Amino acid sequence: MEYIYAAMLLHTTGKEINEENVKSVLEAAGAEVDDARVKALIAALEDVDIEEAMETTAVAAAPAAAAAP
Amino acid sequence: MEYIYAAMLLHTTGKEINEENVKSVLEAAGAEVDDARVKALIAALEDVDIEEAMETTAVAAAPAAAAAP
Amino acid sequence: MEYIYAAMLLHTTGKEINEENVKSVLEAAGAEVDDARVKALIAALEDVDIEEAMETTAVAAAPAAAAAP
Amino acid sequence: MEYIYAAMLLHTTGKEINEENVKSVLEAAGAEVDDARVKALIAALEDVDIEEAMETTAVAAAPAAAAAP
Amino acid sequence: MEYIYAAMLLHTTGKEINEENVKSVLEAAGAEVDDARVKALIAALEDVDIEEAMETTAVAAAPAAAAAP
Amino acid sequence: MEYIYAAMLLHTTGKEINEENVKSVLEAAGAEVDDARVKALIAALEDVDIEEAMETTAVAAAPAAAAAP
Amino acid sequence: MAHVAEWKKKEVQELHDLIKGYEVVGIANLADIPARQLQKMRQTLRDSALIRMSKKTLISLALEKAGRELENVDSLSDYMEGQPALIFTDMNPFKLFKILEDSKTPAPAKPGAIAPADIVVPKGDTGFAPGPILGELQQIGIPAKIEKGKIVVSNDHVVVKAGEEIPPKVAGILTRLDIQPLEVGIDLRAAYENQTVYTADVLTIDEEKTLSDIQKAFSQAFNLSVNAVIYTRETMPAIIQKAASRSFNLAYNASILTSETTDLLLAKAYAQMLALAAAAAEINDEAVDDELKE
Repeated sequence: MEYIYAAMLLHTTGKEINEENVKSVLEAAGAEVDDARVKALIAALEDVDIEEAMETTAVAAAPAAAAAP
Repeated sequence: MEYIYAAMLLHTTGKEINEENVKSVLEAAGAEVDDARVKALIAALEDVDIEEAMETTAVAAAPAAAAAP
Repeated sequence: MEYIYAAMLLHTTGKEINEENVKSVLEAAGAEVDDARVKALIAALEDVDIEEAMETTAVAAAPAAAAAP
Repeated sequence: MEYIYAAMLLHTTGKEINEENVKSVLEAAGAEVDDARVKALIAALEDVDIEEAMETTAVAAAPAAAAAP
Repeated sequence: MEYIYAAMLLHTTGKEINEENVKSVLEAAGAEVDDARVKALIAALEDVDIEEAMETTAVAAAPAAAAAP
Repeated sequence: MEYIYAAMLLHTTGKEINEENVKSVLEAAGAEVDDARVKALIAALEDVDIEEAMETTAVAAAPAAAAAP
Repeated sequence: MAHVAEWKKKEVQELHDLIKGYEVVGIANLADIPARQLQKMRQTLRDSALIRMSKKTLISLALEKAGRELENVDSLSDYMEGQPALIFTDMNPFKLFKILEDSKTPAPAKPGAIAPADIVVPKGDTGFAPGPILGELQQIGIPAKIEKGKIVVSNDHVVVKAGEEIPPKVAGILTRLDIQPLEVGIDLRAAYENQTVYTADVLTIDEEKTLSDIQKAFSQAFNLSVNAVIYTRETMPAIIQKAASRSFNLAYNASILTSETTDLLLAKAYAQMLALAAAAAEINDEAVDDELKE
């Protein structure tokens, strides 16, 4: 998930989510960086409205299932 | 929120969540760092179980399956 | 609600919720203090367990439930 | 939480939420004041509609409940 | 099952779901192709809103499951 | 999702989910293939039991039907 | 002033000294409080409040005399009713009022008395065998009927509204139904504390409201802390959870395979396949192989 957190970090501070930024954040956090996954992350996010995707509750995400007990 | 993502990033990579690390991650993202907020973040994180708080997402998914039969 | 906030503030700092403390907090916040309401608040709070009231508040309950696997 | 109640108190009495006021309210309530956290509070509240932030339920209400028949 | 996935794959890439395309995808995936089944599937899918059909799935199922007990 | 469908297709036909097979299926479906995403897919699926993941849905899907009034 | 009995002068003086000797002076109505209950109240309030019954005239004289020094205390005499008594205490007047209210006990209906709250005859079996009482119940509007040999009230019915007088017939029925709508005890009408007079309505505390206000304040603080991302130890888990679920949503909705989303994304694809297969099968049975139908 560290790739996602890096993307969220950049998004929240209004920075561009590109290979260079993602890599520098991950390195600063001490993660080994897999170039393929960085590229894949960026490609996957290309045509995604991040704000909307963050807001749309995924399947049984967050407290949804927690309501069960 | 970016301070939180920095903390979660460090948590995932296993690095200590201290002022220095949080700052370096934020600076790597090119964000200006408000020292006060970093200090406040660290103070508030003191006896908080980050694993558990982050866990709610994945855990939430599991009971859906477990609770079902 | 400022009278209630003053009481909650004192509760959080662990100070006794008495007329004097409530008054000094309200004055520090720039409110004109109605003695009757302070006295009424103190009397009403006598058999209210604030800690328990907070626990049973819906909002707080949710994350607790969410955190419980 | 005392910093939050101090802010809500000042908000209700219409006083400006600045370092000086927050500090005087906290001191009146007998809290030791952490300058960093006061600054962090002020910074965080800068472009926040306090009224709205207080009323918007923070924890996403369980969408499952909504989806349930 | 593989026939359905082939159709979903073509749907996502925006290619027409016709016998030729379905066959080529299945062959690329190393499956032996039963022409009759391909024809039947294509005919059936003609008056199915694939997007909608796919959506009435896990996304709706899981939270409902969560709410079930 | 096309990368995932390709993987599920190969899983169903029993073919190995490797770069070559994923690429050929995607190309047959007319998608431009992003090597990074193929690599990322393979890496992500490395220690994943697809059968088991599918069960998570099967179980989740079933009660949905049961729960429906 | 005509020759005033010595003991009266002494009584007024004593009351006057008491009025000046305590922070708070209350005026109460002790009419129809049973002696035993009054005695018990004196007991419970022994070291926190002093109850002194007296004649109306003597009380107002004492209040008037004290009024020369204690501004406005004399206005307490406007609240004298029934069998008046002065209550002396250093306790917060609201607290005094609450203690006195909490110690009131239910009492049977008295014709002409004012109902403190709506008097309700509850639904259910009255325990009476069929007889003339059925007519009496119906006469005052109570929906009563005979069921399995018993007189039963078919649903809750308000016989007297709050603040209204209890008619004699209704009072009789209520007593026979063993419903005690009145309250009896020390009825504090008003209390004086440094120049301010607090009347009974002001002194009434709504505990439920206070409790719900506390809970409202807490959730407001909780919301503000999470929404404005102000870190506090108590709300940190919620803030992290918000960040975690938003990250999870992004990964899931953008179909990015990560340690947490891979299983679910595979499951999603599988479920979509099942749904599509079902839709196709509905239209044309051969479209789907038997293995899938299972």
